[in-house]
Amino acid sequence: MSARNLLLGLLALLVVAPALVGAYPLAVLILILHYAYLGIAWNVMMGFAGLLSLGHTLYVGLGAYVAAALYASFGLPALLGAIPAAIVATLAGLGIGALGFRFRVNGVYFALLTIAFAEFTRILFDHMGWTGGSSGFFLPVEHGQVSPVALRGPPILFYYVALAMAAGGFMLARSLMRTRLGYAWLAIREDPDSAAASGVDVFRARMAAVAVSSALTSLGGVFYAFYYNNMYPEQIFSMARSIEIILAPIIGGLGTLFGPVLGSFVLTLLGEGTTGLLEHLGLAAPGAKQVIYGVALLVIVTVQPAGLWPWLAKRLRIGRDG
Amino acid sequence: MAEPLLTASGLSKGFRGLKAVNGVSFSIGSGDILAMIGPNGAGKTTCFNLIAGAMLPDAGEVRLAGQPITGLRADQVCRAGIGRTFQLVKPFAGLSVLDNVTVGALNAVRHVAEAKERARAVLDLLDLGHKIGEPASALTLPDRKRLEVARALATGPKLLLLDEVMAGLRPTECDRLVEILAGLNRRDGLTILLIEHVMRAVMKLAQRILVLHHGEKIAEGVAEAVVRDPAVLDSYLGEEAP
Amino acid sequence: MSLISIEEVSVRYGDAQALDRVSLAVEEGEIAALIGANGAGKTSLIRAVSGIVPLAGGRVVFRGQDITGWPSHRIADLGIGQVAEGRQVFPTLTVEENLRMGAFLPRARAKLAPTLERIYGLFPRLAERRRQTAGTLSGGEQQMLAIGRCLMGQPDLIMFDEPSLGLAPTVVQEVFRTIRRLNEDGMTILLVEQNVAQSLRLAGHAAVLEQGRVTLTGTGAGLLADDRVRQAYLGL
Amino acid sequence: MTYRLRSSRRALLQGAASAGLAASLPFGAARAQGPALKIGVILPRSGYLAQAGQSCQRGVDIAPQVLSDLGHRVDVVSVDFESNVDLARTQAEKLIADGAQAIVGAFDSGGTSAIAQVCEQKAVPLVINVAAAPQITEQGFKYVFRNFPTSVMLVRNGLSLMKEMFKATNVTPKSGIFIHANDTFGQANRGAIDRLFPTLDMPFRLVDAIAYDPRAQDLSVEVTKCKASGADFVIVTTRAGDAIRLIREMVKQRYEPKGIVSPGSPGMYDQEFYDGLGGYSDYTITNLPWPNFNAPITKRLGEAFAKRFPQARFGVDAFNVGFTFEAMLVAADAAKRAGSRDPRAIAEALRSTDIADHVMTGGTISFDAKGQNNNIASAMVQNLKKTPTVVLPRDAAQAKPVFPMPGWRGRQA
Amino acid sequence: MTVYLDIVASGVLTGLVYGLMALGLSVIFGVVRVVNFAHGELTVAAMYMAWVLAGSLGVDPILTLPLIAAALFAVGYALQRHLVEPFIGRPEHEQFMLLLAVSIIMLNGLLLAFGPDARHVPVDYAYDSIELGPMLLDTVRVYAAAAAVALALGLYLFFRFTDLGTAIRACADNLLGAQVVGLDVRRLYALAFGLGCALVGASGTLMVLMRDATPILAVQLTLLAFIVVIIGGLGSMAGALVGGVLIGVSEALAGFVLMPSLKSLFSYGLLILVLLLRPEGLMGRRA
Repeated sequence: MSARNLLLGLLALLVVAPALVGAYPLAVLILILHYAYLGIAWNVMMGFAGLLSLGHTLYVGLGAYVAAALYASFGLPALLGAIPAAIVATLAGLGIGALGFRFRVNGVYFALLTIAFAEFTRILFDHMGWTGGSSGFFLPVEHGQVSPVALRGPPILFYYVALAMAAGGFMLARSLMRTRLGYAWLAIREDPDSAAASGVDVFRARMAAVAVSSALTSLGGVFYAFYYNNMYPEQIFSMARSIEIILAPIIGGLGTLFGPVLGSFVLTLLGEGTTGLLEHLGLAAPGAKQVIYGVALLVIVTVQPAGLWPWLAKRLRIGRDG
Repeated sequence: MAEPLLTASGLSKGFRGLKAVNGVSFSIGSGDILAMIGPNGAGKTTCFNLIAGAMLPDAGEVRLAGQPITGLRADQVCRAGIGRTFQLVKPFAGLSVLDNVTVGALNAVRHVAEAKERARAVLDLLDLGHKIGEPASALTLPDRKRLEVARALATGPKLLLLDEVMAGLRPTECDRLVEILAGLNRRDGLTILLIEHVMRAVMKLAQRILVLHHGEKIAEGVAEAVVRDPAVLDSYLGEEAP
Repeated sequence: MSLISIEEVSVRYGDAQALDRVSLAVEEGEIAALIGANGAGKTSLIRAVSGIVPLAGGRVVFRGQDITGWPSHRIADLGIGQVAEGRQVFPTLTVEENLRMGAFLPRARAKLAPTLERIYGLFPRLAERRRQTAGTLSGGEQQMLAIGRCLMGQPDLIMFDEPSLGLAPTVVQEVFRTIRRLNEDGMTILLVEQNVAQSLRLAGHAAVLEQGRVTLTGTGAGLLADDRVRQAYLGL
Repeated sequence: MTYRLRSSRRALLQGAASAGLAASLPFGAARAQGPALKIGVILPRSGYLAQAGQSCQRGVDIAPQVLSDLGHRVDVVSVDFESNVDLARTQAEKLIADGAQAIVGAFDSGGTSAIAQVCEQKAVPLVINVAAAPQITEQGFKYVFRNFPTSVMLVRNGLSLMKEMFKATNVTPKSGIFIHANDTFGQANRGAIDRLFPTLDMPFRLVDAIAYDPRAQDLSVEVTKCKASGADFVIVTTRAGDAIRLIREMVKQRYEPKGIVSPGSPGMYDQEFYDGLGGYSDYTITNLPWPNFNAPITKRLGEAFAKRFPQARFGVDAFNVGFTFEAMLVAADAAKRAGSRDPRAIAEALRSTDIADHVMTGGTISFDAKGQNNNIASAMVQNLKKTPTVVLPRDAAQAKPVFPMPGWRGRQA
Repeated sequence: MTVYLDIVASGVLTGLVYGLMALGLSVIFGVVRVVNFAHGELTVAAMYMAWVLAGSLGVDPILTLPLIAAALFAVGYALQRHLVEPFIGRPEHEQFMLLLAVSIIMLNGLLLAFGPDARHVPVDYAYDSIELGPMLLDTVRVYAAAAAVALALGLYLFFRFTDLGTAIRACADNLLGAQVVGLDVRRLYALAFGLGCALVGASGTLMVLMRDATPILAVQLTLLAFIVVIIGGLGSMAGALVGGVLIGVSEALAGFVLMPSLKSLFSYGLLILVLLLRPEGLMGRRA
């Protein structure tokens, strides 16, 4: 099987899915696609350029708040609001990147820097009056309005938007991998010194990775804002959410294109499945699901640290393109 | 006489009090091959790092074709026309052999497709053409050494810095690499500066030899003369001075 | 019977072969030298013998006991000491703490105090600097410390890995004098060096290591006169 | 302590069992007529809101029996959203997909708002049990009904009850300080206080307002700040854990204001508060809607509660249990009047809700155009002998208000 | 003015307990070079142990401290030996994922076992204060801080004057050097991990006097420990205490002078500044 056929088959299946499944599975699918998209966006930084960010909710939150505020205040449709949202998030990312890279903050320290900025921003938003502070920001609900441009409408609309974002993100990541920049990223990930010796401007390539990743992530935030219609700093900027974003690509396979998608499917289905199973068994005690989640993660990290996709790809005989 | 391609003057670098390189000056004419020899810890690799922009010299200056390159970053030095290999090989382990060299080739050409073509050609030249699909991590040490040379070569350098690329190669492999490098030098006028312990390669390739000992230049000249220099023998073989 | 005999030892790092069926024996009381260029596999051999890197093949026998696959701390406790390449002192520990660590082994603990005095006698510079951290010592002093620390472990065999590396010529002379003195006091020594002439002059037996294989063996004096050695090192 | 651990776990198991029991009840066993209304209940039974969520769940567990006595047949499916808004949304989707005809929930404003989106899209009515953020009924939903005061209503009633108390006891503080958790509810209260305080002609000065991180485990600086302000009256908005820490710090720092009053926040009437503070919990005051214990329906609810949860105190859980029960009652009542199990029809019927006999004090339950019930009254509830006791208004009072409160000295934990 | 004295004193006392907790993280990182992301979960586990022991035996947590420290030592030793050891030398993100998995399992295991409610350990002196001149000091905090200082001092003496302590430092200093002299590095690593966890156990026991035990506290404590050790210097023992006091005092002052809810904004601000300007921390060594 080739990667292209697998991709087209999956895409076709997802396109017709709403006709086949009910409302609840559709909601789960939206969640899967949303996290797959965020995973793809995060993977650009970690998987491609080797930069571990544990504060990606910063960009989700900024994107969500900017687009939502512009819509609530000026009626700017989501599609247009996404542009300033991405700009703000990108600037934030570039700021953190510039500071981190110029001051040579590497590895775990860089990861902590990203957490620090995300937490810093969360507390700032908790105190920002015009976005509702910690009491949250709410979007008005219009009835009967169906507009893909304004991101208003029934779940099926959001489903296709999420699908388009995941597919678009996938294609973008795939084509970026085949550019000069993509090669520069991979080189830096593997060995920054060798990359520099081969003529790669490490600083600029890293900044480009942060820019692309933060811009893409912020669009996920825009989607979040309009899908849920409400956001709280505590929740949208939370550290737990950052962790949730990175689980799918790591479990699926860092630096691979399919990894985040596969990881998101596996994790979400595992999560929903165990919730259902435990409820069925009458064991739905708080925490039980997450313990299983943690054990799954532990098993994958110890047994298959490169992730599920490289393992699966080998079995399906799919080449590097995945 | 034409201006030398590379001029290093008064290069110095210390680490925590230890003078690794101390006032070293030399130059390489365009199209020349210069070998840098000396015992372990003599400061050869530090010299390379100073030239290639991996480290900043405490004092001294490096010029490439008359232009000062001191203080440039490693990638800027590479773009200025100096390709290098690392003594402890640093391939992009997770990438394929072809992709490793493509990264280097992208320094010379704009488009990825062209770069891949170029990388293939370079890999063929270094007898790695049959391994382009393998991940670099699966290569043997001699193959990794050649991969490093290929990657540096693919950047399209005017000057190639080779840091002990012959170590670990079998005599026949060593001769083959010498042949390839000599060919590049002859045909394309590639200038080469090499650090090397394998004397059979040094004597075949280098027109001139420069000897470092304790961070200082102790001899420089035509290969045959240098290896008979008593100071060199002393430093190198550890003979006591006569 | 040899004190230690290294039989057909191979070492691999991933796919790379660092040592290929190397055999070498050191007799009790002698200095054996192993010479070779950078990357020839000298350090790999020492680390393989001391259990720091695993063997891919072959075996190591010490005093008739097969110690292949033993963990490094048990091998050290058997009496195989080493002075590693680059000294490997503990930079934030004081000189005395460094020395005490050499005697952490069960075999050495009881004799800690007298040995410490003996080493301070051997290297008065260390006695002067016993409260100083090792990171502040000069290269030569660190080498003395490394040797002293090794002696604290009451070894029967000391493996020296490039003890002359990066040292000033006068210090190099001192190191070689120390090695000779230790040997004269009865210590068995395996010396791994690039400093060909000095090593061969000291050594009873010697071998040349090239690309992970032993290519020449003989007496020290024999090899010193051997044109092939000169060729390998100077292309003469 | 160990006992409480066991009891909460048992409550969970019983909750699960009761849901199953209700579902499997044979048709003829119920007194009510027609097919059962399928109500989906979403509560934060775990996570940081678990205390309150489990308290509400006790109301859910006894509701089917009590409603059945009233002639309503309901079939309850309960789910936990783990205090996680994302999960609230998917759980709502799941409940509706499984055939829930009305949704009840969700104690927390964030979760409630997320559920409201789903209900709106699916045209299934949501009856809110507890959630005060004003925005929820300002977003333009048509399927959302709130039988709970907004924070503005809570604070307005709370402040006027304070005035009433000053009058009744003839003691008026000179200056007050407001200290609140910086979360959704805390900020909503802050907004309401900022807006209402100047307009209500309060007899004391508000010298400062202090916000603290709701996750903060250490409130010593906060109390030092209160003490340093010189205020002799403290208004608080808390949750259970921080209320305990706040009082504990006041005792340690020997800060003794005339009164500690919450204008409608949880915390100071939770069982956890009494367990954690013992005697120090007494005399603190919460102004909030409270059950009318004289109403027959409240009595019946209390009996069912005592039977089902012999170890818990109805007097403590009454607020959460009362509002949760009422939300289910409102849904069942609408379904009965609609004569249909169609969610749209139920929503239509909800708009004309008019229930006079209910649990909480205040007028009849009815909803305005935005789906808000504006007829909910507040009572002043003071902790006396570790029991929440209504002290105002006078007609509902079980005891007289104690103000100023006695000092800390001589009390026991 | 006395109010500032009170604030600073309270900050110092709290900071010392923070410091002790962070010390555990620092010891593990300093020796094993693994960042223990399950730090907060271990601390909370210790808090629950103290709560259970106090409830069943009715003993003051300070008295059960050695028991809990020993239990966590065993946990840490086993954790290093069986889970972490194979990950030494693997990429940072893999180590991170491993410990993240451990933390998820532990956090939710605690939730399963103890439920989400906050558990308080009642002690006789819970409501007492000590008058010291014009200052009013919280008795609980004074005891906890004193215990923290005593433990830190004990740790210092252990590392400075015992051969085992020196050997652990030697491993941290130069791993190859340690192997060369024949130290049993794997055992020493496990000892160091166990020791770090024992400190976590001790600090958790003291923490339960000041904080109620609840699973969600874990994430906060992990982040807090990170802030403290990064500011003080990851791997530096004095740095952990200094960082703890610094954070304790600056949070108290920021809370008093500005707004309590902004407290952690200052901690994170401080963290960012230190990461940028002195990434090795105030007391750390330059790499």
